[in-house]
Formats: sequence, C-alpha cells, structure tokens
Amino acid sequence: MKRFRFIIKRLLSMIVIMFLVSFLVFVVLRMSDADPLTVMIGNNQSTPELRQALTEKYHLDYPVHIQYLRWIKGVLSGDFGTDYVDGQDVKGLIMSRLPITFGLVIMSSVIGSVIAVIMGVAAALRKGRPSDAAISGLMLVLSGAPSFLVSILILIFMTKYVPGYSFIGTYTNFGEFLQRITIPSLIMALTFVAMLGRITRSNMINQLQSPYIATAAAKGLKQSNITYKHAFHNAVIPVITVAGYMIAGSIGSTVIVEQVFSLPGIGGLLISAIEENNFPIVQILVLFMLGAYLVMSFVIDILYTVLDPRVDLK
Amino acid sequence: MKKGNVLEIKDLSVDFMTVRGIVYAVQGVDLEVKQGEIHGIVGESGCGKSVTSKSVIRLHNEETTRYAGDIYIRDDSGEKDVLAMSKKQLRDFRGSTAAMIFQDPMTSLDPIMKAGEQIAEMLRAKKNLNRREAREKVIEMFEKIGITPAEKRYEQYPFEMSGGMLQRIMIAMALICEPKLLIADEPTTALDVTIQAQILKLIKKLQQESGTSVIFITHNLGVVAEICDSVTVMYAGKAVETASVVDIFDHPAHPYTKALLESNPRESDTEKRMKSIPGSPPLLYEKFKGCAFAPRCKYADDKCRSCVPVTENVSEGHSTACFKWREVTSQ
Amino acid sequence: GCFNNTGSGSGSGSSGGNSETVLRVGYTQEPSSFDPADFTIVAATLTGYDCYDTLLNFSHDGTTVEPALAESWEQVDDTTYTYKIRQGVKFSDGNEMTMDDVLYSLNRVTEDNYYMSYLFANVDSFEADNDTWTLTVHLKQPDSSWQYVPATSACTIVEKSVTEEQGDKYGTADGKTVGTGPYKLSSWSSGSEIVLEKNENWWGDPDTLDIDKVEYYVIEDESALALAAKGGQIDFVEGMSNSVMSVYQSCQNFNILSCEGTTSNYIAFNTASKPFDDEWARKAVAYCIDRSQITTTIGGDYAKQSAVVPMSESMMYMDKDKWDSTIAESDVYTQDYDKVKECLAKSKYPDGFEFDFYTTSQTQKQAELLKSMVDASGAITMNLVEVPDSDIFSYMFGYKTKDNGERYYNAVGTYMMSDFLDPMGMLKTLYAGSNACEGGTNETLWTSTEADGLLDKAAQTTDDAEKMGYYTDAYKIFADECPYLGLYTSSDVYAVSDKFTYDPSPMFWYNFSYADVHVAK
Amino acid sequence: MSKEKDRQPFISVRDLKKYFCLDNYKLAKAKTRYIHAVDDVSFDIYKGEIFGIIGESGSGKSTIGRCVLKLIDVDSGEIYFDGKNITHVSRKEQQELRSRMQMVFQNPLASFDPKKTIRFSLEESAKVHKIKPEVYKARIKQLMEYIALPEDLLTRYPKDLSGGQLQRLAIARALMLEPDFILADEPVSALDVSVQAQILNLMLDLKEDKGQTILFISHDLNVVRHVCDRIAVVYLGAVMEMGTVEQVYNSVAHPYTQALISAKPKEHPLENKKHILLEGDIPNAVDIPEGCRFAGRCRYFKEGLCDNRTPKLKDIGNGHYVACHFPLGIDRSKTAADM
Amino acid sequence: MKKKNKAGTFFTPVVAVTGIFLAVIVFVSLFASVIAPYDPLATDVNAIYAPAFSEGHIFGTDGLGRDLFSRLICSARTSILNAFLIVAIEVVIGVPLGLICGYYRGPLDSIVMRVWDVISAIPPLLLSFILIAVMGKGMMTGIIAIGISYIPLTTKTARSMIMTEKKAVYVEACKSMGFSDARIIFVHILPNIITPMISQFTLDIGTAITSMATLSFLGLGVQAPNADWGTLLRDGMGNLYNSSALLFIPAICVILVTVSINLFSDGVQNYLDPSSRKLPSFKKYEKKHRIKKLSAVKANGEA
Ligand SMILES: Nc1ncnc2c1ncn2[C@@H]1O[C@H](COP(=O)(O)OP(=O)(O)OP(=O)(O)O)[C@@H](O)[C@H]1O
Ligand SMILES: Nc1ncnc2c1ncn2[C@@H]1O[C@H](COP(=O)(O)OP(=O)(O)OP(=O)(O)O)[C@@H](O)[C@H]1O
Ligand SMILES: [Mg+2]
Ligand SMILES: [Mg+2]
Repeated sequence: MKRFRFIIKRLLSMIVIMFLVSFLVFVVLRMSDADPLTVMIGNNQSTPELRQALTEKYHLDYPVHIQYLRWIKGVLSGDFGTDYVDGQDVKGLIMSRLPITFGLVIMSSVIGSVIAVIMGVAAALRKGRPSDAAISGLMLVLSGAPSFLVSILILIFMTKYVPGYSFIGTYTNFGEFLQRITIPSLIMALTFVAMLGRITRSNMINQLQSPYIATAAAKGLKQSNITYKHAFHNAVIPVITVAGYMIAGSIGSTVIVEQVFSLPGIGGLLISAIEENNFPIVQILVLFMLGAYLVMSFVIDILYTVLDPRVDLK
Repeated sequence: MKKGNVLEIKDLSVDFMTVRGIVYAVQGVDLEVKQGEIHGIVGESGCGKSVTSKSVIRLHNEETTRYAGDIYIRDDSGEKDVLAMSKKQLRDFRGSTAAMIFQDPMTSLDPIMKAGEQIAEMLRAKKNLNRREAREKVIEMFEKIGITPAEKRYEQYPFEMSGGMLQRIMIAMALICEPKLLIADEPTTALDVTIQAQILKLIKKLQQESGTSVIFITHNLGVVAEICDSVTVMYAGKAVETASVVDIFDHPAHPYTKALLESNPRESDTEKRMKSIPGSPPLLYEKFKGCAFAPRCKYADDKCRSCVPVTENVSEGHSTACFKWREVTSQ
Repeated sequence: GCFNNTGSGSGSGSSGGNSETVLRVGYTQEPSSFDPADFTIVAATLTGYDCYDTLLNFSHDGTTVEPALAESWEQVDDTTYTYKIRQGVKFSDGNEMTMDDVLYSLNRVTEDNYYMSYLFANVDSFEADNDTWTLTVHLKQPDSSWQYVPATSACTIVEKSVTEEQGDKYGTADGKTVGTGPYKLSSWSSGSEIVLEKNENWWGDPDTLDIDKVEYYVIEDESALALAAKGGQIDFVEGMSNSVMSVYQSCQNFNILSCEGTTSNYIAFNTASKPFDDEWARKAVAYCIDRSQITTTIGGDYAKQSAVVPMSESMMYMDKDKWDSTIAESDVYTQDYDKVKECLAKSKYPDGFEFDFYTTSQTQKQAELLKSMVDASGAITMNLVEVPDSDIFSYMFGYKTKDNGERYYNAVGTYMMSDFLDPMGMLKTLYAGSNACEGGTNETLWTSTEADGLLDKAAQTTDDAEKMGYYTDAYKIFADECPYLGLYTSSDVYAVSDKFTYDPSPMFWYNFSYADVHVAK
Repeated sequence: MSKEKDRQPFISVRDLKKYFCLDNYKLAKAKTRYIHAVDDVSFDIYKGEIFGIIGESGSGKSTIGRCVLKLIDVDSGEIYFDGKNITHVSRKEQQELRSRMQMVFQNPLASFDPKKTIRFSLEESAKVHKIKPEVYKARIKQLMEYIALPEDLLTRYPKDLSGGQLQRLAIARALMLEPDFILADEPVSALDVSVQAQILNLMLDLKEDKGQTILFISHDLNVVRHVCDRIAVVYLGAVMEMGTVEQVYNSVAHPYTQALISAKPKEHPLENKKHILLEGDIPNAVDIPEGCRFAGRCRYFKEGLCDNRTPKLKDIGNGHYVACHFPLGIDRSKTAADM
Repeated sequence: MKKKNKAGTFFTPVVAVTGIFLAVIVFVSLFASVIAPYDPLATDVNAIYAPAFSEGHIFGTDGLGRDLFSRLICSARTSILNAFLIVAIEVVIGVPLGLICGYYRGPLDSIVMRVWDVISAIPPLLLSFILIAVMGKGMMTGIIAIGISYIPLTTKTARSMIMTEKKAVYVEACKSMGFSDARIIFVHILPNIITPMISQFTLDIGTAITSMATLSFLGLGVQAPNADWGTLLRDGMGNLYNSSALLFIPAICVILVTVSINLFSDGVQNYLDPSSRKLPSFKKYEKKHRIKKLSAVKANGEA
C-alpha cells in the first residue's frame, strides 16, 4: 500500500516535470531567432501564399501556449506531427532510429557496468598494490580520453587492420544489428568503466573499512563471503544510482558514436534537427530523453527500496 | 601455557604502518585470562586496549600491521598459536573459539541485512546448518537473552532497533557458537546507565551459565568493579598493572592506577574538588626510553625517565611495571 | 576476423554467374524525399533521379536535347512549342502514363511554387491533347533557353493519382514513390541506406542496364566515407572534396573520373548595403585575392581558376576564342595590394572597412584563406560568420533579413551550377535584375538595366553569333562592376571502383543515370 | 530553607515545549508526526549556582539547553533571563543575549573549527561583538593563565591538542565575552576520567571565583552529584524530579530517579549493591504514552491511574519537586487521593 | 610529536610528472603569442601539408600552410581559458547557491533543487545543444552551456556537504556566539568543505576541455578563424589523409592534457585524503628512517 502510494506520487511528479520541461523547451525554442517559416520554406521560393499556407498548416498564428497544447495533445495521442524541413512524419523518423540508439544504450551500459563493477571491486580488493594502481590508472586515463577521439582512432584502426569490418548501411537481421553496434557500444562502455569503476572502487574501499566488516570478519566468515555478501552489497547500492543516471544520460551521448560510425540513431537526428532548427524533432527528442531519464530515476528509486531496507517510502 | 588459562599473551607488540609513520600501538603486553573469569582491561583512550583485544583474533589489516610476541589460546582441541594460524584456521577459530563484541552496535552490523540473518549466516557457515535450522537456533538464542518478540526481531533490520537491543543482538551473535573466549570491547559505553545495567547483568549471567572466559574492555572503573574478576590496567601501549579486581581497588601498586582511581568521582567523596592527573597521555609514534607514565607521575625520578620498568610481582596474582611500587603501596 | 562478409551490399559487381550486379554508392547526405519537386541536393540526383524520366534528355555533351518521354518536338513559332508524348509508357506500379499525368506534373511545378518553378517563369500555359498525345507549351515571350527546360527535372513526370493520394507524404521514406524511370525505390532506411532496383516496367531497353541494384549509403562524415571506400565497401562516390581526394587517389582499385561541369565558386557582394554598394570597395576586395592560390589550395587538382564572372569553360562551347579574348580584356583582378589602396582611395572608405563574410562549414577553409588574403591588405577586415549549411540559402535568397529588410551578409562565399550549358544558365541566374529579389538567385541584389536589356535580347535570338555578341557585351559590364568575383570552377569528380566504368557528362545535375554505369569488361 | 523562595531566579523556564517535525515538507499535513523532544518543562536557575539536568540519551536535555540559549525556536512556553522575557526577541536583542550566554560542548575537538588556529577561534567572538583588540588580547592572557595552559598553544590547530586541553580552551572561549551564564552540554562525557577531573574542577572554580551561573547537562550521575547544586531529572522530555543534590540523591522521590541511581555501577567490587533493573528501552519520543511517561517501565505502576493521568510536577517540600502519583517515601494511599 | 615521519608526500612521481607537464602547457599557452614561431592564422601556400618534423615546421602545416605547432599552442590558450571560464561559472554560481540552499533549506532550496533536477535530467551534451539552438552557436554560448550543465552537480555537492557540515558542533558553537550566517557559511564552513571539492574542480577543468572540444569538433563551439583543440581536431579529421599529423598531434595533445589533469587531480585527492595513500612496507620505512629492527615478525601463518 505504502509502495503503491509512493509509486503513484512519483509518477505524478514525473508527469508534472515532463509537462513543465516540454513546455519550457517549446517556448524557449520559439524564442530563438530561428523562424519556423523560413525553416519550412527552406530553399523554396517564399511567397505570401506559401507562408500563409504553412502558417495555417502548422498553426503558427496561435499563441504559444495554444500551440503547445495542440502539440502535446498530438503527442499524447501518438501524433508527433511533421517536421519543418522535409515535412516527414516525426514519429516514423524517430521509430526507425530507435533500435540503434536503444541497442547502443543497452549494450554499452550492460557491458560497461559489468566491467566497471568488476574492475572497481578488483581494484578495491587490491588497494595499494600495483594491480590496483594499474586498474585505477587505466580508469583515470579512460575518463580523460575524449570519446569522440577514441571513436575516430578506433574507427581508423578497425578499417585499416580488420579488413572485413563494415560500418555502413543498415541492418537486415539481428546479427547485422549487433555487428553494427558492438564496437560503438564498446567505446561508449569505456565511459561507464571510467566513471562507474572509480565510484565502485571508492565505495567498496569505504565499505571494506567500515566496522560491520570487522564484525563479519570476527564472525569467522569466509573472505569471499564478507566481500560479496556484505561489502559488495552495500557498496553497489549507490553505484546502481549512478549507473542508472549514466544510462539515462547516455541516450544523449550516443550522438558522438552515431556521428562517427554513421549509425542511424536518434543522436544524429537530434544534432541535425538542432542545426536545422527543426523544432518538432528537437521537442519530441528532448521530451523523449527526459522521459527516459525520469523513468530511469524512477526505476532506481524503486530498486533502492528493494535493495536498501533503510529507504523510507515517503 | 599455564593450566587453567584460556588465553596467554606474551610480550605482544603491535605496530601499524600509517601515513604519519609507524604507530607502536602495543608495546610488549603480557596478559593471561583464566578459564571462566571476566578479565577487565582499563585505561585511557588510545592506550591500546582495543588493539590488544583485536589482536587476539588477528582482526587488524594484515598488510599494515606487524605483530611480535605470542598469543596462545586453548580450546577443546588444545593449544593454538594465533599468530601462526593460516587463513583457514583463523577463520575457523574466529567466532567459534573466540568471539568479539564491539562498542558501537549500530555501525557494527551490516545495515542492509536482517539482524537475525546476520547471525544465522554465521551458523550456516560454521555449523553447516540449513536456513531453517539456523533460524530456529537464532530465535531460541534471542528468547534466551531477551530479544523479544524473537520472531519479529529476527526479521528486523539494525536501523529499526534501539542501541540496547542491538547490543543484545551482538551478544547473541558472539555467543551463538559457544566460544571459549568472549572479547567485549566497551560494549556498554554507547549505552545509557539503565541499559548498561541490563547488558552487564546479561553478560554476567550468560558467562556464569556457560563458563566462557571474557575479556571486558572499559574505561569506566565502576563497570570494572561491577563485573570483572581480575583487571589489567594499560597505559600507552603497555600493561602497567595486573591484579584481582579487589587488589586493584584496594592496593593499587602503580601510580597510574592509583591516580585513575582517585580522579574517578565517587559518591563517597566528600571533597568537592577532585584529584586529576596532570598532562595527557603520550602519542605512540615511538617507543619510550623510560616509563611512559613518568612525565605525569609524581613519584618519577631519573631512573623512571631513562629505564623501561620490568614487570614485578607485588603479591600472588598481582604484578606491576613500576620501579616505585613499594613507595606507592606504602602510602 | 569476426567481421568478414558483412552487410547486405557485399555482393560485388563483377561476381560472375547469375547473381545480380550491385552498385554501392556512398554519399554524405540523405535526400529528404524522392519527390522531383525536392530534387535540390546532389543526394537526390544520386538516388531519386533514376526513378523518373523527364520529357527530354540532355545529350551526353550537354549541349543539345534528345527524346525521352517526348518522342519528338517542334518549335511552332517564337512562343509555341509542341511535344509528342510517347505512348505505352508504364509507371513502376504498372499503371500506364496518360496525358493527364503529364499535364498534372507540369502544372504542379508552376502552381505549387516548387523550387524549379523559376524555369517556368516564361510559361503562359500548357495544353494537352489526349487524342494526338501532344503537349503544347505557350510562352509569354520568346525565350531561346526554353528548348532545354524539358530536359531539366522541372519536367519530371509523376503519376497523378499516387501523388495526389499521398499528398505531403509522397516521395518520403515512409510514403510511396512512383515514376517511369529505369530504376525504382526498393527500400529506404532513414539515416543510413536507400536501395534502388531495376524497374521491370521501364519503357526503355532493359538490356542496356548493367546494374541490377543500387545501394546508396549515407555516411555523413567524408573521412568515414573515404575509409569505407578504402575498405572496399563502396564502389561509387561523387564529388569528393579536395581534402579526401588523396585517399581515393591512393586506392589501387579506384579510378578517379572527372568532367568539367558547370559548378562555379565565387564571392557574391551584397551591393544593396554598405560597404559594397560602392563598386570600388568591391574592387578593393577583388584585388586582395589571389585566385590562383585559392584554386590550387582549395580547389585542388580538379579545379580551374575562374574568370571574374563565374562561368565554367564547358559553357563557352559556342565560340571559345571570343570568350577567351573577352575574358582576357575584362578580367583585370589579380592580387595587388597597391591597387587595393588605389581602389580604396576612390571609394567612400579611404581608410578601409570591415565586412561580414558568410560561409558554411563546407567552405570554411576557403573562407579562412580568403580572410588571410583580405586582412593582409592592412585596411580591410573580413569577419567570418559561419552559418549552417541548411541556413545559407535563407540568407542568400533573402528569406532571412534584418528588420529593415537589409540582408545580413556583406559578402557570401558560395557556388552555383547551371541548369543548362547555354551561358544564359549562369548569367541570367546570377546577374538578372529580375532575380534580385526575395527568393531570387541574384544574391548581390545588383541590377543594371543595360545588362538586363542585353540578356533579354540574347534570349530572343536564335542566332548563335548574335547571341555571343550580347553575351560578351553583358560580360564586360559584369566584370567591370564586379558584383560577383569568380574564384574557381570545379569539375565533377567521381571515384569509381575498377569493377565499373562510367562516362561522366557535364550536365551531371540532370543527366546522371545509373544506366550509364557499366560493369567493367 | 526559605532562602530559596526569596531569591530571584536568574533564568526561569516556564512550560517549555519543543516538538520536532519528523516528515519535512509533506503535502498532506494530516498525519505529520512529531518528536516530543521537550514537553512542558519548567525550572528556575538562580544566580551563581550550577544547575544540573540529568537524563538518558534522547531525553531532551540538549534541546532544553538550546532553547534556553535561543539557538532554536521554542514551540510554546516562556523563558526569562535576568528578569526579562526572551522567548521572542528581536535579532538585535538576540545578538546582545549571545554575548551574555555562552556554551561549552561535549566534544571539544569538534567544537573548534578545524581550519582555524585556537587564537583565531578565541578572538573571533570578541571581534564580532566589537570588543577592542587591546581588551581582548589582555583577556586571552588572563584566561590562559586561569585555565593553566601555556600561551604558545594558541598558534596551534585543534587537531594538535589533546581533549583535555581543548575543553579547557573551549571554556576559555566561552569566558571571552564574560558571560553571565554558561551552558555546559555534557562537557566531560567525551573525556577520559583522568582529564575529566580537571574540567570539573574548573567548573567549580568558575562558580566559586567568578560566581558564574552554569547549566550543566550530563548523564553521569556521579559527575552531576559532584558539581551541581540543584538538579532536574528528565525523562522523555519532561522533568520527573527536581531539587537540590541532597534532596534528589538522598531522599529519592521518583521511581525513575531511583532506578537511575541504582543502575549506576558499583563503586567498589566488594560493595553490595542491588540494582533495580528497568525493563526495556526508553519509548521513542514520537508516540508518547498516555498518562505518566514512565508508567511502562515503572515498578509501582498502577493500572487505571498511571496510564491515564499525567502527574504534575509538584513540590513535596523545600523546593523538592516530583512528578509522580506515588512519590517514594510518602504515604502512597494519601498522595494518590490528593490528586 | 617530536618528529613527524610522513610516509606519503604530495609529490609522488605521477603528480610531479603530470604537474610539471601541465605547468609547461599552461606556461606555453599563456605566452603562446611570444613562443609561437608563426602567426597561427598566417597562410603559406608554399608549405601546404608540410609533414611533421619538417624544417621550419616542427609539427608540420595544414592545408592552408599554417604552422600546426603555432596553432596548437595558440588554441591551447583558447581551450584552457575556456575550461577555466567554465569551471569559474560552475564555482561562482554553484558553490554559493549550494551553500545557501543547504544551510537554509526551506522553499528556496526546494525550488532550486527541483530546477536543478530538471536541468540535470537533460544530459549535458543535449543541454548544450538546446542552449545552442536557442542562443546560436559560438564560443560564449558553448562556455555558458557547458558551465550551466556543470552547475547542478556542484550545487548539489556543496549543498550536501554543507548539510553534513552544518551539523558539526563547531557550527553550533559559532551560532551560540552570535556570528552572522554569512560569517558562519563563508568564513567557517566554506574552508572546511572546499578542500574535497577542489579536486573535483581540477577534474572538471579536464572534462571542460573535452566537452568544449567536443562542441567545437561538432562545429558548434569555437568558430573560425579562432581555434581551440576541438577545431584543430575537426580540421585534422578532415585532413586525415593529407597529413595524419594534423589529427594525431592535437589528439595526442588533448589526451595527454586531459589524462594529466585526471592523474594530477587524483594525486591532489590522494594528498587531501591520506587514507587513500599508498603505504610503504615496514622494512622500507625503517630502513629509510634508520629505525632499529624490533623482534622477528610472526604472523601470517602460512608464510
Ligand atoms: N588500525 C590502526 N592503524 C593505525 N593506528 C591504530 C590503528 N588502530 C589503533 N591505532 C592506534 O593505536 C593506539 C591504540 O588504540 P586503541 O584503539 O587500542 O585504543 P583504546 O585503548 O581502545 O582506546 P579507546 O578507549 O578510545 O577505544 C591509538 O593511538 C590508535 O590511534
Ligand atoms: N534538530 C532536530 N531535529 C529532529 N529531531 C531532533 C533534533 N534535535 C533533537 N532531536 C530529537 O529530540 C530528542 C531529544 O534530543 P536531545 O538531543 O535533546 O537529547 P539529549 O537528552 O541531549 O540526548 P543525548 O544524551 O544523546 O545528547 C531526540 O529524540 C532527538 O532525536
Ligand atoms: Mg577502543
Ligand atoms: Mg545531548
């Protein structure tokens, strides 16, 4: 019952935030000096009739809040509208690009988190030894290397030394899909390894130094038991939070690998939409990414209550 | 090892490597604990009580700790040298031969594991019980030491319980495998007097029932008087005096013991102003040339400041490390 | 390794047996739609073009027109042309093409203000005779360049029923595309891949088509595209920029083909506002610039220095000698900082001035080089303003202006291709006063009644020599007033895998077809 | 002992209430839960005396002290300081009060800013209260002599000093502004016995030499007995018993005080002491039981009365107050009927 | 207390090497205009794509004949300055805001935190994009956008730290002595919580360099003819095949600098937090400090 109330409350606040932010973004975009009409007319000849027609079609003569309401109503009923530049169906555009982005996010976060946690724990257990220095050093170096550079360097390397490596075109089956996203996912995973690995390590070290670990040792438990059942369990809770937020945030950072590896995902779509002032796409993608983030943080909160009995559901 | 002794510590030194240098936390301590007695260790904060007691189960981080001396412990299968144990032996020995209770029960329990399960877990590892058997045994133990309602308490997490209750859980945990030696490191310091009285009574009762030997660490002389049979007084990493509890109170032979007793406010004191020991205890970054207490001691002379006093017998079962013990006792 | 044999496009062109021949084309852009009304970018030419036919086709050298959907044509008088439409042509969906479709397609361009509609500016009306399958075009005034228009994409024929039914969706990735061309759209994965297949309903001779399937890959980054080509995943690339040229040149299995097209790169000065309303200011800048350096540094191996009037040599086919002499006498702008001083002295800005030069990321390097040349004069300062590729036209065509109606840019660096090889294609587009308006292609806003008159006269003559006279006269005015400063003309370049051959045409823009790509023997 | 009655109280607290809200910022205010940290507490402190408050952890001792010092706002009740109602004072008056009331904390190390030298910490309050440099410099000299510490300690950082030294410096800091009143919140609990005595002696000196008024909070019965003149025993935020040290210790009236005193460990191993063990823990301060708050753990609990009616704090003679339906040492049947 | 035997120092080899390297970089970028052998914008058509280590051009030249070395150190100035600006925005806005929110809590805190929640809900890169979409691309927009995206975390860190620190006894002592809130927050609490944050700020300088370079690389940050490392990388990427040095040298430079910053700030962190320092073995320590060996070591039974 308590949990149910908590869920309802969280969902409500999520919805409120979504509305607020989407409204803000909607208004802010319209405050920029890009005029939707010129965007839509693009290279076509601009005539008063055309302007009139477009204004009517996109309801640009309505006040902003009405425009917003129309738009959000459409979004809620599954109609994302048409974009300004090519007049394409935004929904279709996004849907066709979602698999790649989701694939990247899921694959990179799974691989990245697992490796990060393994490396972090391994380093923590060997604290102060050369192997810890090596692992922590590696994580530091990774967190320093800009991911777009890493992507480019790896791409150059792959095409030069792995003859059959193909990074172009679309995919027709799941195997090809995996193949397209594997390397980019690994590159994205590096960020996870760098960030999460360090957090895992320091959390794990903190936990290993806490009094209850001494108690567990005094009980005569096996070291592995102490490490994994007690220290790890405690250490992993905050790691999960960070991981969750990183996963949600990585939807935005797919941009870079998508760009470099010519992957048809929503990151690239977003960049070009921003460059072209293609507001309908920007709006919906911001909403989408925000939604993903909020859902993720919601999931984390729920997970927290499961993992950590101390969390009080308020 | 002498007969009737459960624990013998001989010339134990414990050094820690720290960022500020080596800490010589314990510098040649001798300690004997007899079968079935409660042996108190008192002394000021930082004098090495906890370090000594943790050494008994070798709980310090092996990488930054160096032990010297011997720790022998006797259980059903005979004498054992703790410092020579392998990891596996150590693991079997911890909890079943010697168990430990810590000062702050709140942080000493895994915050996200049910209290009961933390004990059951130990049973399952040590006694190869299955989940249900372990649970039954834990609940039985809970009932015995007044953790009621036992079934409910088993399911509770540490944060849902009060300090007194948690300390009981700790005690249950320590005693569940019926150890030969129980080390209680200031188990009541964090508790209120009323709860302290409950816990002391409980420990005493359990000790009498099971015949377990107890090392009881405290800095409260009242608690010593209340529950200990014999006492070791520590100062700056050394054991300065060992005696039965009555001897300590009635015939202190070391100036430090004496001063400690005098500075303790007592009901019977009519004088409002109390005696205090001037100065403060030394840091342990080096070994001392002379007696560590010499700078604060009113009996001290040049010899005290330059030579390390050896332990001398004052009477049967009463020994002290002081050149001036005769002077002290004669006053 | 684990990446052997990948992707759907790995079947190579020359693999024997009865497997189909696949041509893998790489390009940095994706067309926005296959609707001929949207064929504004090269990407569309490389994909959508072969799905359609136009009334006529340009000849391979681009100077004349040939029958296509119109079997024959006739100029009835100065302002009337008739076209005999081919019968029995089928759309790729199997429906037969009717005169209705033809009329619909043409009217669609005029009525709906499409990009190409300026080509129909002179059209009075179209008339279709369903029985005789003739199309009659009535012009408002005599126009010698009309003869080429039916070969441009403005006269692409679409199927009326489908187009009307699809509306805005027509030609998009999730809409239908139907045409009469040799190929048809098979699949389109937005953002990455477009596949064309042979159109079995094509009216032409299917045996002339070597390529069974075209796979078009979108690789936004040019270097990545080069990497893919180098890795053997691409067979055909068009329009590589100078910076990646060396990759293709170094590839053993690629041939670089080039053909002088109509692309001219130039600077356009905004003559409607300060400082370039002053012709001496324009000339001062012109004297700062070393065009040969720009040609070699930016244009590279496949560029030629341009005359001051941006027009490629391929458009000077009529009387090459006369052109040469005209250029020689009128083009005086070579880098000379003393001259800059002189011009400034004559101008309203004897102490120099600053101006905003608009550029896109594509031409940024050129802009930087220009800036270093201009700034070296010590008196004139050039400020670079980079705008998105997608925005540059809204500035250039005047859709985006300051509140007082003035345009933002003082000068802009860009390029233009001609719709046909006749000089009119460039001269009128760039210099005509009628184009100096919002939406017009004269981004300098420069007008001269004298020059307009000359161009009008040229349009109404059919005699080549007389035409040349008007052209060269106008040319002299253009060169002297210097609203545009031509930099270099660049050839159309192609990197083609040695498994295929291709013979490029100067009218790439309208003449490109995969029907002309053949499997190498 | 009528003398007591004639004296004017220096500080008096009347019906002090302080509840802490458990759930912050709740949308629905309906079921907000409160910690009843202090519930209807009244007492007087006379000039020049050490008044002790004793009680178990969480009983609200510190909260009372903090309310008196106006460090936290009270929910209801009144506080008089030197005859003036200071319950609700302006910021300016509050600032002035600050210089007249000072505080000494339990953990001396923590009560000094670790990043500042001792001298900085000592001088700062003088500076803030606009005392002239020559005045406070001289005062520091005096105080260092008074607490018997060498002046060169002043340049050190807190972490370089021992607990005993720091606590003496903390007292010196409190004396910098020459306050009329000092709140000492468990000033010796964190110290070792050997140093404890130094601090307690210093407290006694303050009272005797300077006539300082001190509110001394502690949970150590022996310490309180040693230094205080009068004490109040609090339980769950309410005063159970109040009187002079002799009254409370020698003629215990409240069962809780009795239990508290008897829970105190023996002073000598051979002492024969019977502890009255209290059952269970202190109930939490959120759900205060009906009636007497001690009823649940009381040996003399009487159903129907103790769990129904809250006993009032009342004088049982000579300024000895107790809040019990059946005070010890008084005829039981009678007192119950009185009420 | 006579002798302070320190087992760890600030200048570990890693800190020393990275510190010196960073100092050199900062020095070089500060005096870029003096050190640079060429004007970074001066084109020279006679030396196009000069290879690295060729005469006169140690790192070679780009497609316009501009000297890469000069461009590299001049863009270092832009990149580093930008990074400092970004961190300055973060510190100047984030820290005080966090301190005030954490100290007073209440409605202001709730509002600020909600707003920051929402802002940090948008991934930093995306946030930059949105701001760029609104304010137009350019260096200042980039700096502001990245700066803003860093603020929420700083605010939250400062806030959570002050919320812990606020409970410290010395804060209560300050209150009891009648100090003003401003004094308590900025004179007492700030110095105590800023130390752990400093290593975060040094780290942020590294990420700021990368973030800005990413924006410039995507063409949204620093605009031509000005250049930062991102612009150079973008150029280098475009010219990969004409002269790979144009990509690799700036790439190595960026990676070296950011990695150095990370290693350095890690060193700072270790220094500030002694518990994470590596300890020498007893033997080594005693040898170094000439401490006589005590009795034989007896532990670790299996050894
Ligand atoms: N793991 C350790 N590393 C370094 N030094 C330590 C370690 N454990 C204890 N010490 C030091 O050893 C000395 C003795 O500490 P110990 O904990 O035994 O004191 P104690 O007598 O238990 O004091 P308290 O009454 O405060 O618990 C102290 O100076 C302490 O700082
Ligand atoms: N700021 C606060 N917010 C919420 N609850 C508080 C606050 N301060 C005190 N409390 C609660 O009020 C009750 C009384 O606390 P107080 O600190 O006054 O007890 P105390 O008698 O001083 O205890 P101790 O001996 O542990 O110092 C406790 O339950 C405590 O948790
Ligand atoms: Mg201890
Ligand atoms: Mg308190």
